[in-house]
Amino acid sequence: MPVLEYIEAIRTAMKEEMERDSRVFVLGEDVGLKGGVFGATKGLQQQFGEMRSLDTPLAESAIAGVAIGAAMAGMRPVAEMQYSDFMFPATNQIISEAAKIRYRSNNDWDCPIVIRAPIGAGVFGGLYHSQCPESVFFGTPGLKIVAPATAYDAKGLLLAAIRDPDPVLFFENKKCYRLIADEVPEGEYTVPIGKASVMREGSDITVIGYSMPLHFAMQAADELSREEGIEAHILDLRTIQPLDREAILEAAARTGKVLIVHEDNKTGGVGAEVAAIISEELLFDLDAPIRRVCGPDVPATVFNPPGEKHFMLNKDKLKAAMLDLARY
Amino acid sequence: MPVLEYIEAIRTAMKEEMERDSRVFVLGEDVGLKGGVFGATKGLQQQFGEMRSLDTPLAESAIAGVAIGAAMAGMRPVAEMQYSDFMFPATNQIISEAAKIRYRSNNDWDCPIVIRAPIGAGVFGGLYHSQCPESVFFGTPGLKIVAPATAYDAKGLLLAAIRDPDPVLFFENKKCYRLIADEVPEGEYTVPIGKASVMREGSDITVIGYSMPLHFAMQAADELSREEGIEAHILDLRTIQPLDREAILEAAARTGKVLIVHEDNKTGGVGAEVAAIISEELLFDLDAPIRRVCGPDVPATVFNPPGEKHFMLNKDKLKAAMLDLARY
Amino acid sequence: MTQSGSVKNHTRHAALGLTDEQAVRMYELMQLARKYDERGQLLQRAGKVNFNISGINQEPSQVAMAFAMDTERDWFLPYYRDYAFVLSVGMTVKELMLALFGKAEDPNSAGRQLPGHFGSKRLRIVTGSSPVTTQVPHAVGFALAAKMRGENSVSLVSFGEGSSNQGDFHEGCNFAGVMKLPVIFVCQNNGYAISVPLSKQTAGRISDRALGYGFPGFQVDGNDPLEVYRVFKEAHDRALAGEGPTLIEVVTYRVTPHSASDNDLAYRTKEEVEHHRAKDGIPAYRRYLTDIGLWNDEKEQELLARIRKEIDEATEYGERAPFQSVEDAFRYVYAETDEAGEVR
Amino acid sequence: MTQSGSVKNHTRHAALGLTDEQAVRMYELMQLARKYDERGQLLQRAGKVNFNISGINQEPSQVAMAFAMDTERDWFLPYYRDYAFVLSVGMTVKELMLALFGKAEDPNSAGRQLPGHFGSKRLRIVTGSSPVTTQVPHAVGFALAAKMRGENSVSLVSFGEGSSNQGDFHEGCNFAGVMKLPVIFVCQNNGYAISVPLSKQTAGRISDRALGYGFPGFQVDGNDPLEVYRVFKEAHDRALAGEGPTLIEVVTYRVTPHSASDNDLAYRTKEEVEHHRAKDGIPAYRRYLTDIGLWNDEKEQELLARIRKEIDEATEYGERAPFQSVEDAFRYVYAETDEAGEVR
Ligand SMILES: Cc1ncc(C[n+]2csc(CCOP(=O)(O)OP(=O)(O)O)c2C)c(N)n1
Ligand SMILES: Cc1ncc(C[n+]2csc(CCOP(=O)(O)OP(=O)(O)O)c2C)c(N)n1
Ligand SMILES: [Mg+2]
Ligand SMILES: [Mg+2]
Repeated sequence: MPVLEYIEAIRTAMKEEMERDSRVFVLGEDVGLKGGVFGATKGLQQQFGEMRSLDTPLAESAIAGVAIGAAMAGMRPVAEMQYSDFMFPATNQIISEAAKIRYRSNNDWDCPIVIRAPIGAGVFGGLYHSQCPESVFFGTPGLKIVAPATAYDAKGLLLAAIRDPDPVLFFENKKCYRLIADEVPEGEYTVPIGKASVMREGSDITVIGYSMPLHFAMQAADELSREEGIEAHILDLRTIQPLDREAILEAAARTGKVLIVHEDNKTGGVGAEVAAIISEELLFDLDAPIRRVCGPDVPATVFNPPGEKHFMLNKDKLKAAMLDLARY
Repeated sequence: MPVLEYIEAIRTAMKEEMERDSRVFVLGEDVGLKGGVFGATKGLQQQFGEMRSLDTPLAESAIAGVAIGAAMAGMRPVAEMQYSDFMFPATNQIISEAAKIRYRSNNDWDCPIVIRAPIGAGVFGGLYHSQCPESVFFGTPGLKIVAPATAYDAKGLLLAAIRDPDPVLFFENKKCYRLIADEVPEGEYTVPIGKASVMREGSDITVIGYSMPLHFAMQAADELSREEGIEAHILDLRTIQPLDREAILEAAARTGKVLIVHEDNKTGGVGAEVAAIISEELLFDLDAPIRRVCGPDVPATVFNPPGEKHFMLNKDKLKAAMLDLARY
Repeated sequence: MTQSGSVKNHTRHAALGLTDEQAVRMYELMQLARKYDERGQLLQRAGKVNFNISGINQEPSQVAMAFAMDTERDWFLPYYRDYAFVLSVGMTVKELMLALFGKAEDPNSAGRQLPGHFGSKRLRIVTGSSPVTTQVPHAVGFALAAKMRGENSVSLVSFGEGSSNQGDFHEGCNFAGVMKLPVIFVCQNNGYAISVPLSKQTAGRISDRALGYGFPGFQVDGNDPLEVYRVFKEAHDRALAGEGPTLIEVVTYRVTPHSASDNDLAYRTKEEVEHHRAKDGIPAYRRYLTDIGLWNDEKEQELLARIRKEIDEATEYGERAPFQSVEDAFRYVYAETDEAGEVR
Repeated sequence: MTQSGSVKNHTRHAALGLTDEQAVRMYELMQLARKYDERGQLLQRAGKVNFNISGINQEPSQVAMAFAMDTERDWFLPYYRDYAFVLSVGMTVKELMLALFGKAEDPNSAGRQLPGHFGSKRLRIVTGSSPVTTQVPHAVGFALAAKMRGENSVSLVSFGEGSSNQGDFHEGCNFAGVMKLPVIFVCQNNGYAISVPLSKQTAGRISDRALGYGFPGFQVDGNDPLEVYRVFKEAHDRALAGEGPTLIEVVTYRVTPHSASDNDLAYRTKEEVEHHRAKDGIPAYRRYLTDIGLWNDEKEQELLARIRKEIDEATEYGERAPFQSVEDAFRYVYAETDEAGEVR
């Protein structure tokens, strides 16, 4: 199987789906000739023309709103938000409209859009090119939210998202774009929305998370296995709404010691819900308090390199937390 | 002490603070002659003139954005969002701007605004006059968020919010407006932001929540005390950001059995964070799983009366959950 | 339809290409909407329904704009006062009553949304919400889809003058302008946004905004349905000819309070309201039809009786119809799929 | 300042009320900004700094607009290409370098924000962010505060032509129009928003949008600083006279790639860029000053040497300065208060 970069997997998914289904088109700022500021849509305009790889005016509420209209009209728009930090002008269209169209019309109308947006820090982007906006949208009934950590999942989840009958927010991690590469099948396959996946089996501690930080957890787990004989069980949520409750409970029960990781600020993040689910369902199976290692509760994040590094998660931070939990 | 309705307490706070401090003004849709659609600003234009009780164009992003500018210029704006459902167009101004102005300028600039918005269902308002938007803003560093349940707290917290040097979202419950009335001192007093308060002492179960549902919990607690001898300890968070961790842990430790209540949808709500905090800090002091009784994970809520009633919390639902927990 | 009558082409409506039947039907729809709306107010005041919002005085223009549209191909994104418009594109009084009573059979939302929140795929009426102006970019999306698929379809979106000050108005208009999309943007300027008069909403003229987006904007008197028809017909022709969007500001006046709970005399005078009520477009249009021999008192009586019957029956039906079950009220947050994963 | 020189009132700048010293100072600032900016690009290419965004070619108009403002009373809300503007209202090259290197001493943000994200209460420059156009309503808020307090203060806000398509542009302009607030809205139309050319951003003319808000809009050639000064001065006078806002579209061109990471030849030709580079306003303005005897080669050499020294020193200082400590980087999410609860 060919090894693809995470961003290439995303690009491939759009390209293949646009070839397969003429209703699919991408729209956003600079997605055309430039191919997006990260290159995710590179080549699409050349292959599919200006209308199907559509450079929009600089207006996120319109990008979302026009995509919503086109989706209701039967198209399958994939809207790109240049950075997830810049999707907030579209909040009203996402929360008040996309999320509620099926519900409010009693299933008469639907809104099958995908909104792609890069999340996360690590590119010297300062306070507005580094955020994780998951918690803003998490908990809004009617939205699905995915956040792949691997190239395989990125392609499979994006295909699933485009084919999904409901609005899907697709949060891609900009640090993963070129750092993460793994085996990606050619041609179509989907990764089901709503299903977590076990990245690593282990019996000592359970790590639950999504997106980039899981790679740090995997590295830390390898080292802990080698150095300390500690075996971590690692669950990649992949979909953060709806959460895969069964998989969460199973992973937590497996070791009785749970560490939740994400880069989004700790307070009010997805991890709080994961912790709440476990403490609601599985309290007496736990052998240690549920811990969270997340982005600190400050705006993500400063431009200067030491500050950015200090904010972000990394292998060492996770390793320390995992070791600590294992020894609890 | 005079007994005031919750909405009157809010109105009084604005009026008194506008008398005291010429920098304070209110702005929003219909806040002028009409005095707001609920009447919260009634009389202010008559007393303070058109500029200090300012009818704005119908544009929430501008209401927030202009208020932010005025706040940076040294004023103390109190912006009214007609319904919290209609504050989503202002999300970008709130999350990207208000919340980050102090941080991004390294304390050179500040943004002392208050944004008032009515939350909650129960007025036959359908899907867009019934929502609780707390979870959208909760977790955004730089914002403070309060949600009073009593008239006393409403006045005291609003005065504290106006005087606070940072942006405060003030979520008032529209069902409380005229249903809730309690003793409110004349003249100035503040309720500190960030401090929860014990509404009822008890030793059997702990209920933690905020806003309207606490009144159902209080009613249920009275009945349970009378009928079953069960004594509930009830903690009103009052401020939902920053959460009063100490008070939460103390209240949880008090009984070892915790029920969290809010009307906002369960998933991703403030209650998840409360549960996560407890399960992170106090896991082994618990005698029962942490339960949450919240708005179901569907859009809040339908126009038709049986559907609305079915969605909402009430005394009976809470009583059943509290009894169940007590018997655990 | 063919034209009939001896006044052919000498009447204003014929000159615009409207048949006599159409001209009369327009009148009937105006009256139907007016009477439905008055009943809605009554029901609300009697405490039979929990919410009502009125479109009274805006019917002549709403009917006229509907008549300029193609109900087989176009897409409609009305706003909450557009009763006369939705009646004109095929919604029935019975359906409106079901919505007013919030009943399960309401095709708009099964009683989930407030009355006045229209939506019916069958009638090409796109589901709308309460936050104002969000529908503007949606209309642009429908027009974009039409252009992508090479369909001869126009989208019409309407909103109030207050709502035209939301960012989504600007972003939607500009997007449509850049791509020369077949959209008609309709601002029903009725002078107030709840309590806030036009002078506090904008210092400009709303129709002038089109210039900044590179397409034409017109102001038209909402009390003159034939003039409204003309302006919309031209906009529709331009849209179909690939010449892009048009902004039309319909000048009207809200004679009722904003909604049932509004006391409008807190912010305007009775005299002002009466002044505008006297300019009601419905009697004026009736005079027009009468003058050219298409209408008379007998027809009027017959029409009013027919309407009353229809509304009575609809009211009764709506009142008796069941609510959506509370279990069903939790459905359709997401698509329901069968075992094979297909959307049902 | 008093006017001097024999060409008094016969020169363009004197006719506009600018002294010779001011006219010369404007030139110096244009060059200072240009050279600073070129150094920024060099440092970025050399890998010494992690981000740079350029204002090259937009300096003449930025300096001119600053000269029309009152640095004691007005409020400034610039955007990320406004180096020449902020230098003209008092920021130093050293301060810009501290920001470029992201150092603790940077007065804009202590190295928290990207370079080009200006803010300094001392200089009345309001802290800005990356999401475009959010500053437009803020400027309106400053003007509102000024009006409420009876202060003779104008706020100036600038943004790109792409950014003028955000809802906040519309909402902010309309709000200011309704209340006749003293705001100058400046659209620096440089032809591109990253890769997207003007023709895909809007089909209208941006200056025409003012009409829809009830205030005047003007287009002005950004390469002609004296004409820019004239238009801004008039807008400033109008604002102070209580006549409300003005929208000014400065027509310019972005000769550099969008930012360091952008390959602009993917979407435009070298020829197009060269065509515009040839119209650079700085040499043209230098010729103007030379022709009227205010400038010569010797002064130019002396100026360039002075600027180089200033920039060299600033670079060195910026490079050596310490970063904010990681502990301090977590401060000021909220106000810090002392024991008595007073904000420190
Ligand atoms: C985003 C948003 N803000 C506020 C409201 C509350 N609201 C409902 S109707 C209305 C006034 C609308 O005025 P206008 O657009 O002129 O339409 P009209 O009702 O006059 O026909 C307001 C403020 C809303 N529905 N949506
Ligand atoms: C809300 C938002 N969306 C997207 C971006 C990413 N972005 C940064 S600059 C830019 C282009 C701005 O173009 P323009 O307004 O013309 O200004 P210019 O850079 O050309 O001076 C974009 C899309 C952003 N900063 N903010
Ligand atoms: Mg109106
Ligand atoms: Mg530009």
